[in-house]
Amino acid sequence: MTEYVVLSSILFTIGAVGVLVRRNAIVVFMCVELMLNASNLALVAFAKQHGNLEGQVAAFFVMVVAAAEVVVGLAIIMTIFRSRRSASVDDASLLKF
Amino acid sequence: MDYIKPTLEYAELSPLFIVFGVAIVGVVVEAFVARQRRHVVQVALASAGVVGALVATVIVGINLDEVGGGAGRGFVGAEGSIVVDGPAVYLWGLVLVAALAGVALFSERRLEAGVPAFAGQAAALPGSEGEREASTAGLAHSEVYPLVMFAVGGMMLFPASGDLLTMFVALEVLSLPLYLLCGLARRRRLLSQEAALKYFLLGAFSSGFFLYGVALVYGYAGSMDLGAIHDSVVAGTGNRVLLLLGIAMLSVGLLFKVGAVPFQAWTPDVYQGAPTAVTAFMSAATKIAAFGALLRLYYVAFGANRWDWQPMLWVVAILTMLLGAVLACVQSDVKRMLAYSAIAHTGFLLTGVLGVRAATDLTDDQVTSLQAVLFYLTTYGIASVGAFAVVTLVRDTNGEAPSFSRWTGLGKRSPVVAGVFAFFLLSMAGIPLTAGFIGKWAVFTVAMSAGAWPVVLVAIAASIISVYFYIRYIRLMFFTDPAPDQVVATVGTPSLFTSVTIGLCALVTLVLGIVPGPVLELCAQVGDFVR
Amino acid sequence: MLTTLILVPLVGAVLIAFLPAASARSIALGVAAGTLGLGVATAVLFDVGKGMQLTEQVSWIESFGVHYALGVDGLGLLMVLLTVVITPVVMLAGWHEGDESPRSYYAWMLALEALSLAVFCATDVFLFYVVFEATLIPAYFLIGGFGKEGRGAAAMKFLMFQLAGGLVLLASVIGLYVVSAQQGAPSYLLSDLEKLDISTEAGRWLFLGFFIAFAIKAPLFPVHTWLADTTEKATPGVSVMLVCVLDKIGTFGMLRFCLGIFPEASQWATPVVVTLAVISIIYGALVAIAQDDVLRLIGLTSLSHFGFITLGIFVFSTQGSSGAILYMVNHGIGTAALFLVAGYLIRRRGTTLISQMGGLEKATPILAGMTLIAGLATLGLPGLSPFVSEFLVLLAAFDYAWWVGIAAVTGIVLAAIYVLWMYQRIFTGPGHEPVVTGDAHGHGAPSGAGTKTKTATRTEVEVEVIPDATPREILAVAPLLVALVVFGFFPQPLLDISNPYAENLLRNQVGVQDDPPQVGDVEHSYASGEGH
Amino acid sequence: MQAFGRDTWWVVGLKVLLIFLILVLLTLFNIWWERRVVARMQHRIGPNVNGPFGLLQSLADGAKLMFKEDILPKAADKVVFILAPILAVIPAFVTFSVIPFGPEVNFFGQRTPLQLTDMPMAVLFVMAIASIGIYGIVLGGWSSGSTYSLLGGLRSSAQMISYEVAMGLSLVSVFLYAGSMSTSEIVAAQDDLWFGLILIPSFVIYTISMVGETNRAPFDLPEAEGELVGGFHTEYSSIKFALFFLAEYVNMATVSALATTLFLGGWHAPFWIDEFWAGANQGYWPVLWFFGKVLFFIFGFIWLRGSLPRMRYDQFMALGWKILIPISLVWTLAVATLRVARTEGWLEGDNVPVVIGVAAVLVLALFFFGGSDKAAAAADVDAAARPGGFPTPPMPAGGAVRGAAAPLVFDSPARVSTVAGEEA
Amino acid sequence: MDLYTPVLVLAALAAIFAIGSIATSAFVIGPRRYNRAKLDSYECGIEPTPQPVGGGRFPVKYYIIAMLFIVFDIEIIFLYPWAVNFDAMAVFGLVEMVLFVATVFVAYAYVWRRGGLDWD
Repeated sequence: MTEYVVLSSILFTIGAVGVLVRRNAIVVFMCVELMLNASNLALVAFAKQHGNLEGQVAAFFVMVVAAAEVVVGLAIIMTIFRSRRSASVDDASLLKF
Repeated sequence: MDYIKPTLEYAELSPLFIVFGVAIVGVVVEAFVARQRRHVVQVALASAGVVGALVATVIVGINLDEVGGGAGRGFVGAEGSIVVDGPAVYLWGLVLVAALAGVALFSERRLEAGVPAFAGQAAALPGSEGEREASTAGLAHSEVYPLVMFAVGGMMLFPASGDLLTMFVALEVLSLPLYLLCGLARRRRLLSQEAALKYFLLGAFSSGFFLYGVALVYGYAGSMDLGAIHDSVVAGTGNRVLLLLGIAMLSVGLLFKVGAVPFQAWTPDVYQGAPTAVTAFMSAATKIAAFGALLRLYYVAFGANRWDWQPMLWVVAILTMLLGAVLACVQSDVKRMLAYSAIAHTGFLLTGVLGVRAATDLTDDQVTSLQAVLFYLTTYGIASVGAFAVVTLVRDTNGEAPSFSRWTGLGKRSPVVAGVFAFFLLSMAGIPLTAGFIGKWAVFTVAMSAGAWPVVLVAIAASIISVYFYIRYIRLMFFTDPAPDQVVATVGTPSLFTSVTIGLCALVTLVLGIVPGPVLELCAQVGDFVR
Repeated sequence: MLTTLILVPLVGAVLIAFLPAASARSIALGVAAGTLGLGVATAVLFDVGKGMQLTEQVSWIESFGVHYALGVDGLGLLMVLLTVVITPVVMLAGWHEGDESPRSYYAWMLALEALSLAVFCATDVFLFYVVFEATLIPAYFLIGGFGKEGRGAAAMKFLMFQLAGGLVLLASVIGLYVVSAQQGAPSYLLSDLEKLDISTEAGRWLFLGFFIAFAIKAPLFPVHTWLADTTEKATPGVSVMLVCVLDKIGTFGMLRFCLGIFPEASQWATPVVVTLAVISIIYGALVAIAQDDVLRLIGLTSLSHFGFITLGIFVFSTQGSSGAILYMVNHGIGTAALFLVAGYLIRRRGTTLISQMGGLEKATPILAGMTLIAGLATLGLPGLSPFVSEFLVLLAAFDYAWWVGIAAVTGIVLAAIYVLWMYQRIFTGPGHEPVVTGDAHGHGAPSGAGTKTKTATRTEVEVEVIPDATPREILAVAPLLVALVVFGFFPQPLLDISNPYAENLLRNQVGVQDDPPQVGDVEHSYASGEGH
Repeated sequence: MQAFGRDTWWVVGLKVLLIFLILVLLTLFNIWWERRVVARMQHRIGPNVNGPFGLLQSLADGAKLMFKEDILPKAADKVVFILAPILAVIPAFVTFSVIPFGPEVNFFGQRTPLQLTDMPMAVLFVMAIASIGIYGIVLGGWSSGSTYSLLGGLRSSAQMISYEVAMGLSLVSVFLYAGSMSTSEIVAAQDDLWFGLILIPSFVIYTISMVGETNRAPFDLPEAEGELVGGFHTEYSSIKFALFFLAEYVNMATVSALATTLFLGGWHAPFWIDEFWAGANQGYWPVLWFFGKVLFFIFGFIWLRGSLPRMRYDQFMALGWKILIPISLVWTLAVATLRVARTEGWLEGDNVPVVIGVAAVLVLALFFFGGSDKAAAAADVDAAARPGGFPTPPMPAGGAVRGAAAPLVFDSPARVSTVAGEEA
Repeated sequence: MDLYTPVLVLAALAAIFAIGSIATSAFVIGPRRYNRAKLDSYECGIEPTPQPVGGGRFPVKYYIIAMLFIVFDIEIIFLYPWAVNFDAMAVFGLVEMVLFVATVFVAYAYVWRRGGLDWD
């Protein structure tokens, strides 16, 4: 079991780091999805470990949520992209302190 | 396979059903009603739905029966995934009130000369031909009403969720529509889109953390049910590392939603970029919902190992208050200022959350932390809705004029609006005879009773600082005369809904400041969370 | 009774806010007069020598154990009387102060009066705190809305100081809640809190909170800096309300709460407090001497006076306390008179700078006379009421420690200097042209103008130009002056009101046993010409 | 189910090998058969040189392709370009691992089902793997670095996912009846009545969407020579091209086998033969029935190709999204309702009229729903909310019949008017 | 033996076949006579239009189709277990699924009306 958890944590870390270091909104977004899927892996692994289905059901719902997030996220990023001709989060800098 | 038929308490969950139902009907309306009539239909539908849900909530709240020897009222429904208890119902009421105000503000069409404050066609490029056509045709996205209803549904589900999965789903259901709403401003579209992007990316990021926290806690407890988690925490079985990491990650998700340091970065940008009506709605409603969930999570699931997370909250609360207050002093944009003050208020609320104590070392007629936080949420929510609503009125040639200099001498030009705004600011500053004062009083009291006096002292320091930037605006509006060549904003004439909203907010703030007794009693009556 | 007393001006304020501006002043005067009447009635209903009276008590917020509880004792009554007297006088005297926007001016004035009355009547700490903070709002708008250039900043400074104090107080009040909650049902009633037994540790912390707040309110040495600026920028009338009514809340609070609830802690803190008091006395006086702005000067004199009052309070003798209470009244009357008269002069000269005035004696004998009386009162000339209180405080001070007494006396000497010198600079000596034939107060007085006209030789004509006090002005200030003289010779009635309170306070709370001061002591001092 | 996962290693190895061989041979045979049948339909003869009846023709073609030059266009993304055909082939084969060829038989002394393996969600597994195959096509099209390939790949992926939805929805009612998603159990559930007979709509929808899923005529838009040359494999040559070809035909076989399994009773003997000959469903006979049914479907494919013109892309998408999906959704719910009605006994006696009434109302409502849709869709052409779209002339009243087809019917005034309307 | 091992074996066989055949034809038996024209991408003989890096951008239309596909695929994902378990849930299951499908249908109708399904 632990291997899966470790793997999921690694994936999660990759995703988190990716969000922090990558600049392209789409890539950042994909990293977020990676985090979600890492969580899914952990959920399923724990479900197996505890021998109940909650984790797997959760994974289902997470997929749904992830899908919804994809839709919304792509929509937003596309709009920005079309109005900026660039998907870099660095260019999104009108709002500053 | 042995299979138990699940059951749903349709009657008790009716508020949720009404809200979601109205949202879906709203989508149908979008699909099949002619464009000219959509706006009216949607407004009517949404407000009717909210009011209906409010009525249902009240009925449900009245009929809640006591459990655990009067410790709490309510029950765990929907196969354990939704908890309908006192606090939940109270928060439903709050969210719905905020939603009502939100719908009222959304429906504003008079300030923009007949069109709402939402983009004519979000997909058209800013400054492009398509956009011009859309705005000349008087188009507007009336989808905002279904969206806001979905968000409201999520916000009601969030604090009422009985297991982590429901909580996560609710979190997303409330977030996603907000992301979109933020991007729909008619004016300053690039700002608005950018706000949406930032909100979305950071929000998704934090929800990823939340989810992983869910996974870890599930790994620790072997169940997502908050009650079960509490039991296994008490039992102390399982791998504590998982538990602690899980708590930390869940906290990341929730603290992001409430906009606490160090996850506050999105707040000012989003508050500034989003259409002000949306800002008004979400500044109040999101905080209410998120704090409801925060309280449930910490009190119900992790109440037993308070000592693990309380130190963390101490630090977070202190940082939040100080940073919010200090940065608010240097803002030159009223929406940003309000955003940072919102951060500071988050800190104060967290101070109240810190005040949680075991029921044993609590004499019965004492203020409980839950009560204090609920009351504070009430007062802050109303004041903030009102304040942002006023911001929508102050305009110059190109739409709203949130920049500091524009507000110079507003008190001379339109004393009433300026006075109301000043009143809201005073309430946020916690000056006596306003609701904000009682709220501050309550949270400070519980925190100090719980022995968190250092936090309270910092909180008081923060309030002194925050008084400064609130008063700064009052002084600007009343005692400063604009330079002869200076461009200043004027107050547009709002529609009836908007003005009524503002008026009611002001009235409630005043009344709660003078006779807070009843509401405080209500907050006490709702009792504790039900496991 | 007390509720009506508070409500009348409050309702008046609301009315004015909504009625046409033209009628504002008259309504305000009427309301203020009515309040005065009610105040007198209160005094009549009050029977001397009994404790808290005319009490009202309604439960307000159960969950905090907060009540809406009112009541007056000797101290409270005197303060109430002071307030109800001063307010109409100020309105009468500062006739044109609110001309810019009469409605807000008079509305805020009445609101201020109402809230101050509430403060003096409150017998529930929470209620006290609420109104205590609430007074700041009208005060802020009065300072920031009227007066001369830079008032905005001054108002800001004032508010920040006060709120800082207020929030520190908040901490202590919450602390009180915690303590009382630990000992059963939480309650904020003064009567309950006095019975509370607070651990030394906690007591001292809470006391600190209260004391700092009150020290800021009644400016005491380190935290007085807002005072001078405020009084300088604000109109004389507003300054009167601030210094003579609002600031009394500080000393009032020290008596009622610091001594009342934390006697042990108060005694523990005495040395420091007394030192601060002494410093304020001397420092205030010295700085006052150096001032050229008359309003600023008067403001700083009050710093010195508040030093006296605090001193009287914290030497823990009935003499001292009673003297201090008396002092609060007298200082109220005297300083008010001084401010208002100064206001008249400023309106005439169009400047607040002493160096711009001078030689007014011949032109305005009546004004000169009034100034003289008020000034002499301020420096505590025997035969004027402040002397009595000052003297009592001095006696108490000498009993406490000789060096304190000496310091206090020095303060009086300095007082003599600044009063007389001011009088001399304003009324005697060469005069100057009127810089502005003043209409609206304040906004004139370009500071450069003074230096420009300094060398101008005085001519009869110009001095003739300056009119003497109008009947209205005389009518306004007269009562104060009369009171100064009357109470100077017959202080007994005041003492009768203040003594029982002081005795009771010291005996029951602090546990000091001594006999209250009688007029006898003072007579004796007249005979032996002791003092000055 | 418990029969599976207990084979010894050599049995598994043998089964794997057999499936592989069967698929390859089946492909070769199908190609030959298709060419023959189409030729016959077009009054030609078709391949008849190599081997008896030209049976070895496709083998020869394969061999020829092996010896052709293997070109890597320089615009191509090398790695992906090579990876794509592999990615297309593997899933095609793998999907067959859960197809039941027959019952438990004596397999060289071992009792084992004629099926490589099975799992509780076998059908889901099939669809999952099949959709991996789509990657092969998309990546192939994208990596070629040619506009034709790109568009072809996009098109094929778009149409595959569009029809995968319809396909998936049509399967729901099958699971509803079978109460399981394991292929063997579904087959077992059909031994008295084939789902193809009781769930005709599902069957029809599945058959349509399986044609779309495999990019076969009349839905072979990805390789519409007229517009896209070779579609996604324009740039592919030699064996890579052959692999794509192989994958396509294997997919054909797969979807046919799945159709057989889900709707035509799998390996059960057709026409109730087993009623009078019990042996028909034992031993290796079922394999015969199974392949008979599969080949029937394959023939269907060929027949369609031989007889139907290619659809226009928008019609094709409209068919998928606006007709198949709603119908299958409604049908699914209807099936569920009926099933509940039977178990709950709503259909007894006096309830029947009520039920019929409700059904009628529902149908009518649905009718109006759809009607309002079309009317509005026509009215909504101004469509403010149509991002990125560019204006297109409205469809002529004659629907698909336009342009060159119209003059054929000038005797009918109505048509003439529509034509005029079109030119206007 | 696990249920999935045979699948892997089959996959491995297929992979070996595919890779092997590619390798043989490319490096062993296939001729290699390159020239520039051969390596150009085929555009009916005209000079190939230069490709933007990464294959350029896809029309928005495809994104919409992809999103719709996601939505409906998710729906299917929920329909399958429901169908398998249907008999156990009976009426409750039916009601819930009707609600669910109706919800999805609303979104579907919205997309339809907004031209999301028209391929222009």
